[in-house]
Amino acid sequence: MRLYLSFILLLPLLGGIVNTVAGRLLPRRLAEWLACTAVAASFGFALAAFLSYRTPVTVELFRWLTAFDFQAPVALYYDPLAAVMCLMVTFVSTLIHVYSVAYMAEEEDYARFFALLNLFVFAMLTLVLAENLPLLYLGWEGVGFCSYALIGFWYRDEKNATAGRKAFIVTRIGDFAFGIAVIWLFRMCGTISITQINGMGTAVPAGAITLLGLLFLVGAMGKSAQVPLMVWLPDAMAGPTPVSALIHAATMVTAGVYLLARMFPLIGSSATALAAIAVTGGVTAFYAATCALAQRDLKRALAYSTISQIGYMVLGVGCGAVTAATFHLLVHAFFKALLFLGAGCVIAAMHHEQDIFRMGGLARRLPLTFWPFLAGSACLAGFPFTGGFFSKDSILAAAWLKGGALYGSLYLLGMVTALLTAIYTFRLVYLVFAGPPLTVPPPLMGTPTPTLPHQGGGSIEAPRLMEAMLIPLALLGLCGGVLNLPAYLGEGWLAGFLAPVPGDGNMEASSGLEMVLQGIAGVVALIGLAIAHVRYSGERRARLIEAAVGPPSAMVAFFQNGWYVDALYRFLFVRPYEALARFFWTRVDEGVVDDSLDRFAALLGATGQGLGRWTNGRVSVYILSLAAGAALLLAYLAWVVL
Amino acid sequence: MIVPLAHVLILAGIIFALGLACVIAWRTNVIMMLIGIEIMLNAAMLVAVGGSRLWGATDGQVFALMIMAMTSAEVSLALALVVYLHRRKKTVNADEFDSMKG
Amino acid sequence: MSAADLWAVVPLLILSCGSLLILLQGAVVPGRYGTAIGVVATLVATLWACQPPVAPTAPVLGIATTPFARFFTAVLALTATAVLLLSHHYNRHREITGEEYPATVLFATFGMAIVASAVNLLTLFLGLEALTFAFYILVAIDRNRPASGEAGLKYLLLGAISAAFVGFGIALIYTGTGTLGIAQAMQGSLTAGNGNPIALAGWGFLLTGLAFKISLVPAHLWTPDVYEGGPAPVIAFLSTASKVATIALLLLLLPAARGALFLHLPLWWLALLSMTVGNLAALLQKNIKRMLAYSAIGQMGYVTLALLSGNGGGYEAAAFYAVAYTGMNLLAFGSVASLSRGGEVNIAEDYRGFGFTRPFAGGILALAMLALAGIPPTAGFVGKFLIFAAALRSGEVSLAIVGILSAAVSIYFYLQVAVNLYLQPVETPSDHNPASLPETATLGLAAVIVVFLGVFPAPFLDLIAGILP
Amino acid sequence: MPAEMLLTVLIFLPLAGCLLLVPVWNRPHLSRPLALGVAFLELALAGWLYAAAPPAAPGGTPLPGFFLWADHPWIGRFGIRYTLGLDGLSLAMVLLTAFITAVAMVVSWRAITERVTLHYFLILFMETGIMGVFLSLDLFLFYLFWEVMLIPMFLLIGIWGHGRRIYSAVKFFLYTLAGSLLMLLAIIGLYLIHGAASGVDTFALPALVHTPIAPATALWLFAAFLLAFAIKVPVFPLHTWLPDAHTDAPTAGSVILAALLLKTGAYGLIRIGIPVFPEAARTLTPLLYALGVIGIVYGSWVAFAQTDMKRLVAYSSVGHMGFVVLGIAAWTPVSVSGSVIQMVNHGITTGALFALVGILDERAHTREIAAFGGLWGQVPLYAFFFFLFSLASLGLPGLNNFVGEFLVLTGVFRASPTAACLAFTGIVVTLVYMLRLMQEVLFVTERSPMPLADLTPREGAVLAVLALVAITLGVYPAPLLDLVREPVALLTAATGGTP
Amino acid sequence: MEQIIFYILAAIIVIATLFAITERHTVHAIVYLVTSFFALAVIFYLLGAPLVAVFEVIIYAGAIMVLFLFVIMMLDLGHPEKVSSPGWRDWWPATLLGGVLLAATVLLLTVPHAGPAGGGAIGVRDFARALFRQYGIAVEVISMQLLFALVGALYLGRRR
Repeated sequence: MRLYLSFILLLPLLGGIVNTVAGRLLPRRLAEWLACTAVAASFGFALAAFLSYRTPVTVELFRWLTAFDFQAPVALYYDPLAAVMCLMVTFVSTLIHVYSVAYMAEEEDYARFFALLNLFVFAMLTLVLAENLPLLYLGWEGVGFCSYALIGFWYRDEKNATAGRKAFIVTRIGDFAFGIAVIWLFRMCGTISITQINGMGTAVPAGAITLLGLLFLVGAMGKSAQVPLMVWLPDAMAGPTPVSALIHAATMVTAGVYLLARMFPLIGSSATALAAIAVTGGVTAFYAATCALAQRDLKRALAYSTISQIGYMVLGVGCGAVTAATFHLLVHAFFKALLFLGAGCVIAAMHHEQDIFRMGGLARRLPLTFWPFLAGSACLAGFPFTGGFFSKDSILAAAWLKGGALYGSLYLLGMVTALLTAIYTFRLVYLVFAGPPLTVPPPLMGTPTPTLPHQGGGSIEAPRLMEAMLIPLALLGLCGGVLNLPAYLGEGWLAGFLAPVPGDGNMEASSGLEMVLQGIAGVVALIGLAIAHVRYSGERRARLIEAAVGPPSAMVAFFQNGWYVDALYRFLFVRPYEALARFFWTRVDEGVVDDSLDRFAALLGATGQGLGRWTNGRVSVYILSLAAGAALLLAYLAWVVL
Repeated sequence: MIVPLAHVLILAGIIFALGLACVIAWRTNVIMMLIGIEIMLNAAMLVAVGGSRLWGATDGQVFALMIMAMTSAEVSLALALVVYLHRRKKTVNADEFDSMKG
Repeated sequence: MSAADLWAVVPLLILSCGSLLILLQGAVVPGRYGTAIGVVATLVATLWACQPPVAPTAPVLGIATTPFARFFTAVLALTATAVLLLSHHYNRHREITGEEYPATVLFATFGMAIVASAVNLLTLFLGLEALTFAFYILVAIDRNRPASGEAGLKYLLLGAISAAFVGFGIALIYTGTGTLGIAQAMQGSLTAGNGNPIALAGWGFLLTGLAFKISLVPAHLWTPDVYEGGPAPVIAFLSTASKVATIALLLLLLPAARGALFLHLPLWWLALLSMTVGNLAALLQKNIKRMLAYSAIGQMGYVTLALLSGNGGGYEAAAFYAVAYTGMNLLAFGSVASLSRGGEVNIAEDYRGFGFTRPFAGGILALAMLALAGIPPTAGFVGKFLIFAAALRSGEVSLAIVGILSAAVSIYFYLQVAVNLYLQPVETPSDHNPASLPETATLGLAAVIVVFLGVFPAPFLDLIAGILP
Repeated sequence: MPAEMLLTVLIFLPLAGCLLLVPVWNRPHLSRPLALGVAFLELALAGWLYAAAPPAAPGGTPLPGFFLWADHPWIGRFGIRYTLGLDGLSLAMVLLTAFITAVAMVVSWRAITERVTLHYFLILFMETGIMGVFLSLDLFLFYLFWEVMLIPMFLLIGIWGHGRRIYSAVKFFLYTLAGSLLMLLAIIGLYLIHGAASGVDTFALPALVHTPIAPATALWLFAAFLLAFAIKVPVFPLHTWLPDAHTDAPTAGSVILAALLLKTGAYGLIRIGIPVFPEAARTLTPLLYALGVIGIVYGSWVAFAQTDMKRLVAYSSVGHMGFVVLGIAAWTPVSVSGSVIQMVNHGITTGALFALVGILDERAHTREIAAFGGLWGQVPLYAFFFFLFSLASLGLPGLNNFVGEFLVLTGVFRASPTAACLAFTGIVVTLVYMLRLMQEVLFVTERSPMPLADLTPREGAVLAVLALVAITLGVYPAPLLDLVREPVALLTAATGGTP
Repeated sequence: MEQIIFYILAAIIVIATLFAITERHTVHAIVYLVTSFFALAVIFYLLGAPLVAVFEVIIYAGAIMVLFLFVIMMLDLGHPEKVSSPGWRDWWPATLLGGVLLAATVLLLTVPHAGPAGGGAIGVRDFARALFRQYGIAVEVISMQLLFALVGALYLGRRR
């Protein structure tokens, strides 16, 4: 097991290092091959580890941070949660690596891309496998860094670099809370080993648990783009599409959920913390769904959808349904990766056009992309018997089961969101794939785009290699439900496998209730499809596209801009920060601190010159001064004696 | 003692103060300043002699004599310097020698 | 007067006879061997003073060859040697020929040696006046620069007034105590209960006069003018030896009056004012000699602080500092003399790039500045350390703090010289007329001493502890 | 050679190297390699000492925790001794010093064209001073070295600096010296108090540690020590000499200043300040916390507004050293270990960043951030290293700075959660300005008007070594942590620090 | 009798000195001063120091004052209108400082304290013995100083 785990981590790391150091010097094929092989082999080892898994193991590789009682070795912990995450991460990564070979075929800086991608996989796996919180933090920050570097991969465009920067900063605000939680735990528990901490849940005071839960939640907010720290994810779409698929859909963004699931045995005992988590998840799910409704950019729409779906997962954790959340995490990883990769195919085929209002009729021209995309959409929308259906439903069921006004309203919110999800998903499908191919390009608002690449006989096709990668994902997404079938359909494998995770909510709904709930969910999804069909098919679609030329209505603009949260933050935080930085520098640092010194020095100098003027060259003054001194001295002596 | 020592000393103090006042006031004339210094030194001599008388010891008188000798040396050099400078600047005003200051 | 007595006064005889010899040979072969004779005489006097006396000494004719006296005689005579060596080339360039110069230097040294050896106030007074008198001549000796004469006049006028003060003071002390013997007079004047008011008044006058000699505020005003006007080697002598002699004088007087409370406050104020005024006024000085003058005022403030803290080892500190200060100021004015051989170079800007074009003299000047600023490993640092240690030991905390702060301020102007030497663009072309051999040797030796005292002060400190009364 | 001679050799080898330079004063092609050779020799000696250091100091020695020491009388009348000692803490600093000095020499290999020998002379001279500070156990000796190291730095900034170099050099010198002069008074005061209490006049640190001092007096003395050390560190609001000095110093000067001189302040606080005055330190701990936090947040915040790269890195130093101060203030074993690690790491990272900025300045003759852009495409190798060290600077786990910062925060949290939480914001504000720097310099479009050459093999090699060290310390800091473990344990235990 | 003479002489000294220092004409001032010195010499005599009294007359009133006169004549300073004399602005600080100094001194000097009642007069023999036995070096110093006064004056007086 030690060997497996080491290699799972080591291979992507090695791949990353080799590509970093020597990638430029290697032949292109070799570099690509190296990156893909490293991840694929890592997947192989993950599989091997999974197959040979018997009981949770801890493997200590070497000492890392060791100072007195603070011991944070590089130690790995392999348990069911880690196992499924490992499998998912390595599997999706492998597919996306291969996909990237085709997608980045024209990119010259391939070495950097694959190095970062490999490093990302390494960091993600470290996060997943970490036995102690600092190591988890290492992976956590590592993925953040890779995300930053990959979002800004096309660094020449300022927009991309800024987006990367924003992502890094916003997620680090979450890390700030996470970090505090870590050191606080060390203070209370005297250890930062996750297993040990989880084992001493009762020893920690309840108030502290609540606070810790909130801190972890804030950490998760940052990484998983939850309200209010969600602003970075839509912008992160500036990165290459495989990056969006891997990092910003399948793996990294779910790290927050993973963290909460990991620490659930500790924080699960605080109802307040759970409620906060649930509310965050529910609100985020709803918020992002509304935003997704209005997006014009294909990838941004998917990004909002990702935020929304992670909201579900967080809601799941908040409802105590860690298994359900994990389940949704896995399934979502598959179908969202699928959707992004499909979108990547579309974008590649459209020669980097991302505005859905300027697409159409691609179903016939890109059939190999269309069908997997449709499958992914079905999952996303929660069509009955797709993977997404089961996973999302188990979360909603958990919310329902939790009961009470809060969770009840969260259930309702989840349902509404599910409806919205179905609507925006099929809005995308209709706008992108249905209808006739656009002939007259409506000028995009404000931005002149003179020619459309896919006109004039431009080939519209995606590389086969890329499309090939969609199929396994589509299959997994559609059939993901079998991983954890509801009780009435058989034994839930995942629930059984994850059962050793302590503290999981073990509320078993009766089959009947569960069937009812799933029926409602299925109906809601179908209603959503119907609405989408009514709004976005045929004539209405064409009219909508025409209407999109003009400025959007206030409502649409509101949603399109993510409720203007970005603007709000810029006004509240960014601007004051920049202004204060200048203020501190010029007014405080140079103006007060430094200037007061200079002034003091000048004062001393002036005093000195004044004293120098005493020596005015006239002997009489000198004598006077001496005599005055003598007079004073004698007067003093006389005074003393008398 | 013919008079109380204090009276001798007060007389010396007055002479000294007059000498000092002379030095301070006569900044326009180096020669008068030197005269003031001579007056001050005379006061010192008076004290020494008075002390000598008080203690019945010779030291004070020797001291007075030495002051006198020293003064004569000093005065001769001082006057030489005055002459030397007068040759250059045509003045004995002490305050006019202020080319260096600050 | 026995042979042993004669033996003991030999250094004084050497100095006085050397001086006369110079005058005499000047009459025969003008301006040839003056410096040589002077150097030989001072060196021999130094060596003689260094060797222990053949017999236990009793006061002879008003002087005593105590270890204290021999130590200071050696230091002062050696300083005179250095000054003679330093001034040789300087004077030649200034047309200060003639035998007056070396003879007067020897005479001054003679006066200083008298001060250091004195056992009674009269000898002390005369020695002090003799050395001051010699400096009247020396300061005014450069007849090519009007400033020299003017400086001489200023020094003379104030010197004469201070002589009157000192004389009046000593006379009063004598009247109060009935003796001119230093030890008895001091005990009679200061330690006897509420003191002897007459002697106390005498101390008031005496202190005023001495404040002038070591340029303490408010009797300091002559210093910048005289330093600026006088020839650099003379000022090197004036700023070192005359101060050392005066400090030696105070070291003779004050320890004998241990526990004198009346002088505490006056000395306190003198120290305070000198440290602050001197260092502040030097801050923006453009003229390096004036700057050094103000710096000397500040430095003497430190010495006063040491004298004030006699109970805590301040006298040793003062003695050490006096010697260290001699070394440092010799370096400073010696290098100034060396650098301004071709004409007075006083303005700070004139020193630009000298660190590179005149590496030796420039380096020496920089070293002197560091030492004066009290930066280790130089004698200046050890000296300051001793002084502040003594001050704190005797409870002068506030004065020590003021002193250390003023020392911090003083670093600026010392540094300014280094800035001009090394950091400013080189404006003058490289000078292919390096320092002369005597200069090099003297400055080099002084530099070695200054650094050596900074690194291995222990033997020297032991020596000083042994000689103090 | 007796073992104790090793320490003396360690200190004075560079000085001997200075003397060796004199005969080849006007032949830079000889003096340069000669100086570098001496630096390497010193590095080898330090490395050998590390290799030869026993895992635990021998017990039952007069100086617990020290594996090497030398002790000779020096100025007997005042009980001043020439006492040197090497423990893990010193060794860590000695290694850093030897390493960074060599790096500084290589980095400025071609940058200095005038008065080359003097430049190397001064660097070696300074090395002696810094080594002395890290090895002295006699406060008098410590002070001596403390001041000796100022002069060469003053000249380095003043002679080869840029911009307002004279102003900066003078400011640096005055500022640091003014602080240390008060420390001199405090040293003397401590010596006198100890002498009065025990009857033994000594400046020996191990003896002075146990001096009983009246609380009020201790507070004043500690304040004086603190002032000197805080100026050197530097701690807000005593930091303003630093941006000027760093910005105007030549590359080697900036590297040494940031990597070594700042460390002496923190080292003094760890070695002297707090052990000697534990009570006073405890009284002032809230102040130290506040200043540490302000240093972190404020320094980073101001760094964000900078337009000059060197200035930005200089302000980043203020931020990073804030962590060191914080760790020392908390005085828990973990936090102090963290501070020491952070000192080393800051030395490596900021040293490298200054070297990088210096290399850029050498080519483009400007350090304005606005003058550059898109260096990633232009000079990939350079950009890579810049990127790497920026990441290290912003505290990316897996790189060196993270280790120290995290340990500091962990340790501080035990003593003061509030301070730790406030300091944790530092990781965000640090990120903000570093990302800005990286983005504006490395990314976006190419703005620099002139073609820039990528790193030469020499520069590449030295940066690669630095990078290797940075990564090694980030991934496997255990040897370093082990090295400082025992001294930190002894120091904190002696003053009753909370475990 | 001696007492009365003393006070009379004291009055003469003070008045003469006062005239001397306030006299605009330098030559007149010298004359006043000589008067004062003569009176002082008598006081010296009264105080049992005949030798000092004699020297006071010979050296001070004689040689030194004549030297002054000589220089005044040489520099042609005998015209008060040529040299500005101190005005009120010069006198008040002088008076003030002199007054304070005097007041303080007098206060100190008149504090009663234990001291000898007064010794007898000193003979010339005693004087000479003390001079050459106890203060032999002092004589040497003074002689050297006088020599250098000569040297200095010659040096400064030498025309180039």
